[in-house]
Amino acid sequence: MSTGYSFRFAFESLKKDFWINVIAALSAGVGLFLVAILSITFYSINSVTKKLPEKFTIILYLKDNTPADEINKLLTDLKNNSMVKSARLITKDSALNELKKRLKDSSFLVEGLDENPLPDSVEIRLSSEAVEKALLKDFIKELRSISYVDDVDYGEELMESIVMIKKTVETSGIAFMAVILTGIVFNFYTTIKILFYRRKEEIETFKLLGASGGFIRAPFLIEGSAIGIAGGLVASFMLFGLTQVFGLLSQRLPFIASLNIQPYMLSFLIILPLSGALLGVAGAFLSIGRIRY
Amino acid sequence: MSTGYSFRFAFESLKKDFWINVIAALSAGVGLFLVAILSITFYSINSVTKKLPEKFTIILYLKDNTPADEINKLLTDLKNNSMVKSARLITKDSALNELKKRLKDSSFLVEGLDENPLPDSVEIRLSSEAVEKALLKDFIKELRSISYVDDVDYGEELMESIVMIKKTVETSGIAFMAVILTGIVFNFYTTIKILFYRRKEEIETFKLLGASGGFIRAPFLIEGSAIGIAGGLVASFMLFGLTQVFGLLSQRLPFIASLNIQPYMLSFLIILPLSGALLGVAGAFLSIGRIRY
Amino acid sequence: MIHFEGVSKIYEKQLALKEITLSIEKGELVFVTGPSGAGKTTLLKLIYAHERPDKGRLVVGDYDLSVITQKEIPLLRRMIGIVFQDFRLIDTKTVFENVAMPLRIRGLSDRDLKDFVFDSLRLVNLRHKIEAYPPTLSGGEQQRVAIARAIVAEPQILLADEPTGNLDPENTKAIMDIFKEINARGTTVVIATHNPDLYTHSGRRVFKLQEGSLTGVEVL
Amino acid sequence: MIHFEGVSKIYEKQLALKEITLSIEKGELVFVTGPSGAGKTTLLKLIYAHERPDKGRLVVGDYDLSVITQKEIPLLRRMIGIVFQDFRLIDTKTVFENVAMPLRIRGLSDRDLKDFVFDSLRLVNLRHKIEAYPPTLSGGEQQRVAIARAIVAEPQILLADEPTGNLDPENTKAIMDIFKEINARGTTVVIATHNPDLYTHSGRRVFKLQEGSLTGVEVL
Ligand SMILES: Nc1ncnc2c1ncn2[C@@H]1O[C@H](COP(=O)(O)OP(=O)(O)OP(=O)(O)O)[C@@H](O)[C@H]1O
Ligand SMILES: Nc1ncnc2c1ncn2[C@@H]1O[C@H](COP(=O)(O)OP(=O)(O)OP(=O)(O)O)[C@@H](O)[C@H]1O
Ligand SMILES: [Mg+2]
Ligand SMILES: [Mg+2]
Repeated sequence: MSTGYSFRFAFESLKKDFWINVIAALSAGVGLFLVAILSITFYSINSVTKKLPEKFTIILYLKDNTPADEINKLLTDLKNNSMVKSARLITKDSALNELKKRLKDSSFLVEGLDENPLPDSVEIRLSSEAVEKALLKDFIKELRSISYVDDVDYGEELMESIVMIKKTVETSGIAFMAVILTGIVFNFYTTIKILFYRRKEEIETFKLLGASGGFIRAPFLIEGSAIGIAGGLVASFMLFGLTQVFGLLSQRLPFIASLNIQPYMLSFLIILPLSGALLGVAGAFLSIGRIRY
Repeated sequence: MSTGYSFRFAFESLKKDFWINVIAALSAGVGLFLVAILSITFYSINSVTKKLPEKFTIILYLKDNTPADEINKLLTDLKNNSMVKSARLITKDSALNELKKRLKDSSFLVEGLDENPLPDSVEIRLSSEAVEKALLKDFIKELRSISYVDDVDYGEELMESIVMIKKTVETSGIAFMAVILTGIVFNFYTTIKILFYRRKEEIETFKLLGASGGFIRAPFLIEGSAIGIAGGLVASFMLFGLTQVFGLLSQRLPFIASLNIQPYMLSFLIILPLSGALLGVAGAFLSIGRIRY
Repeated sequence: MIHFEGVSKIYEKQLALKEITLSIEKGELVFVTGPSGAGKTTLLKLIYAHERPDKGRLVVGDYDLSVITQKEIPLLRRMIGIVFQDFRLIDTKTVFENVAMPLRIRGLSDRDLKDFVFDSLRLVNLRHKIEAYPPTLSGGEQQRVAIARAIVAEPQILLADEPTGNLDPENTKAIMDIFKEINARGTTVVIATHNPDLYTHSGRRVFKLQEGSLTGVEVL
Repeated sequence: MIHFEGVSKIYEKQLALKEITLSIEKGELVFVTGPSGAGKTTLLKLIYAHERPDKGRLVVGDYDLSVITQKEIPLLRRMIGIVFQDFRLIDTKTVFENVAMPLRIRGLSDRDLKDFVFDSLRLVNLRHKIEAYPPTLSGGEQQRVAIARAIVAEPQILLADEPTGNLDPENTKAIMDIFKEINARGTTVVIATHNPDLYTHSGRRVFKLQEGSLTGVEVL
């Protein structure tokens, strides 16, 4: 079987029905583009929520007159704990300074105090893995049981909402992706099915002339992959357009800078046409089905 | 032309290629479903952000010893301003009480004060229409120019982010909708194009036998609308499934209750099959094209 | 009924008909003959407005085909029954539905068209294949379905393009008898063929084509 | 070369061939005849494994068609050239490409197949239509392309189903001469037809079918 001929055959037939193929490629392109921006969105949201727990802080209020070496031991223990990202001692003096700063114009309120009424405290930042609610509860219980810890402040509400956001993003993100992907697969299937319907008669004739399965399939697979690659390029192009739009927008709206695609652009320029080609070949293969003589 | 025959013709041909039609309907269904959840999401986000400005507050700090009737006049003026939703006087006494509450355990700090150091203030809540940034700036300038107003505190940052969120949601929402809709139109087009390719020969023969355009088109339009209606029902079904999932989730995650679809379900059950039918008829019409003898 | 006046037809570079002038009267039965590629099918295609003349004037019934509008073409075609050389049956419809199609196009209801369809299929000896689909028919059977469809609506003009190419001598004779009877009832019949058995000793006019030119008209 | 032993073929309820027993030797040229619907095409379809026998044993060359595997069918078909009753040309390919197809399937390159294609088209008098697409050809021209395609690969067996149904007497004679010459070079030729002109005075064996039964074998 001459491969050169298969290619020529495929490209002739691509040319013959040029517009239907353009539509097929555009359709595939839109699909791939959707998958791309969805995965980018999903990825960014995920990496944003991943960082949230780091911002989640537990404050240990220590009892007055806790010995310095006990405090040091506590800090080392905490730093060795895998859940903890950082632990920092805030002395009563720096706490007072902070309060003064926070009161701003009203700082005269505390100006006149003789003695610092605030306790020493330890600020603990959690690492991103520590989101598991049950684990966290245990950890806090443990902290509370330390004899010289007076009180633990850990923003229960904030933690709950973080857990919720993560779960919501994950669940609905996966559901959404699944729906869109289903749509794209259907779309590819129907698109390639057109190629098939257009050539049903021809395939039948090829079989009667003694053509092997490979001879019959080859031009279809080439055609499918060409459409897929074109679709991938369309998607890349749309993505590039989107980055430009985002670039313009983000100057006026620094808010959306988090959805920056530019750094991934090159990989998408490779990945999109490649997965387009794969989808195209798979779709062509499926739509031809088994060749029975 | 006998309409009964057109219907019979359409349904025979739907039956003849049952699976390709099922796929077409599913494909259309996924598309319509996506549009549906997108518009719901868009709508909910929009209605959430619409309410945001109400929560945006301007505080006017009044100079000491402002006469009571001046204050009253200011309040009436403000209440008559269309941008203002409510204006409330906070006397220096209630301000102090609030501060005490806010300091909680540290309230002893202000306990010992002889004289209340805080000024009277007016809390202004803006109505939702007042988001226009330039207008707001003017408004604040105006407030500042009042002689007995000491200072204006209006959370510039908060306002900026509200404006940004709104713009981002609007821009990216519309862009996303446009992309998805394009995809759906392409999908419908390719789907119906299959019907067309399958029957190209038949149509040619009908023309040669003297059939009018209407006679040729009718079964196609019926077939297209049947597929569209089926797709709409599929979409409704998926949407219903989604509400069930949300119902289950929202028990554990009160967070997502804002995306509640249940109340709109009935209208979707009518709108989706209807727009499916319209899309189907339009797609069929487009894919047949002009009938030239 | 059918008047060609200096009609030429050129496909891209291929000259298919050259300055054809001929008249076929209402109620006539005529033959068009000539070797493969002479232009027989093209001549018929011009009559039912599948192709438009590039030169000359062509009148069919009340229609001048050089100036016919899109709206008139279906009306013209409804007065013509056609046996296509390649049959053009609808593969996805039964034999009954194929033959019923011209009547449906004319707006007849199921009840009204039934008897016409049965009669027509009985004439071509295929009453028993009523439920079959065209791809399951033999070549000659398909040709006979095409003939049944062409005559079912009792057209004013019958055009038959090589209508017996796939038929054995016996069936050929039967079909020719049908054409003669339809003609006797007033239908103008034009048969394109290269089977001399059909027209020799027929006593009808035979138009001879050769490479697109009309080379002679004889009564054989 | 081709051996039928009590072969029957039933399509759903239609009995198409009934207990056919016949042998065609290597290098023979034979005719199959019978009225429309007698089973001629079915008999040929069995030979190239388009249909499988429901009963009996059928051997073509080295292949026993009752037990032939999916992998062997393309190989069987590559030893057979077929003129289909409905031509089965590929509308989207030029005449050249249509005729070249059997050679491409056998793996020949552009350079190698060119001369074969030209020769074959010259034989059927269509060298000038090399760039045309089948839908722009006349019925007889299409049939001749189908014949050119069937003979281009010099098959061991040539099956021709009503190969002259759309041809005028002159072209018919030319085609029959080609078949005879190919046969003289060693190809086994089976021609299904209901045109008695082809087989009378041919001096070849004629198998007569009637409603699926073999009613006689004569040398005419
Ligand atoms: N796929 C099929 N399904 C059902 N019946 C069929 C099928 N193919 C052929 N037949 C029937 O089998 C019988 C024999 O058909 P076949 O095509 O072999 O006839 P034939 O001798 O070639 O006739 P013709 O000269 O008209 O071409 C016919 O009655 C036909 O209707
Ligand atoms: N659509 C077309 N485009 C280009 N050339 C065409 C077209 N249709 C027919 N021809 C050419 O015009 C010539 C006349 O064709 P036509 O079909 O009228 O011949 P015919 O007399 O019917 O032949 P046959 O007996 O073989 O059917 C042929 O050479 C054919 O190739
Ligand atoms: Mg012709
Ligand atoms: Mg046959």
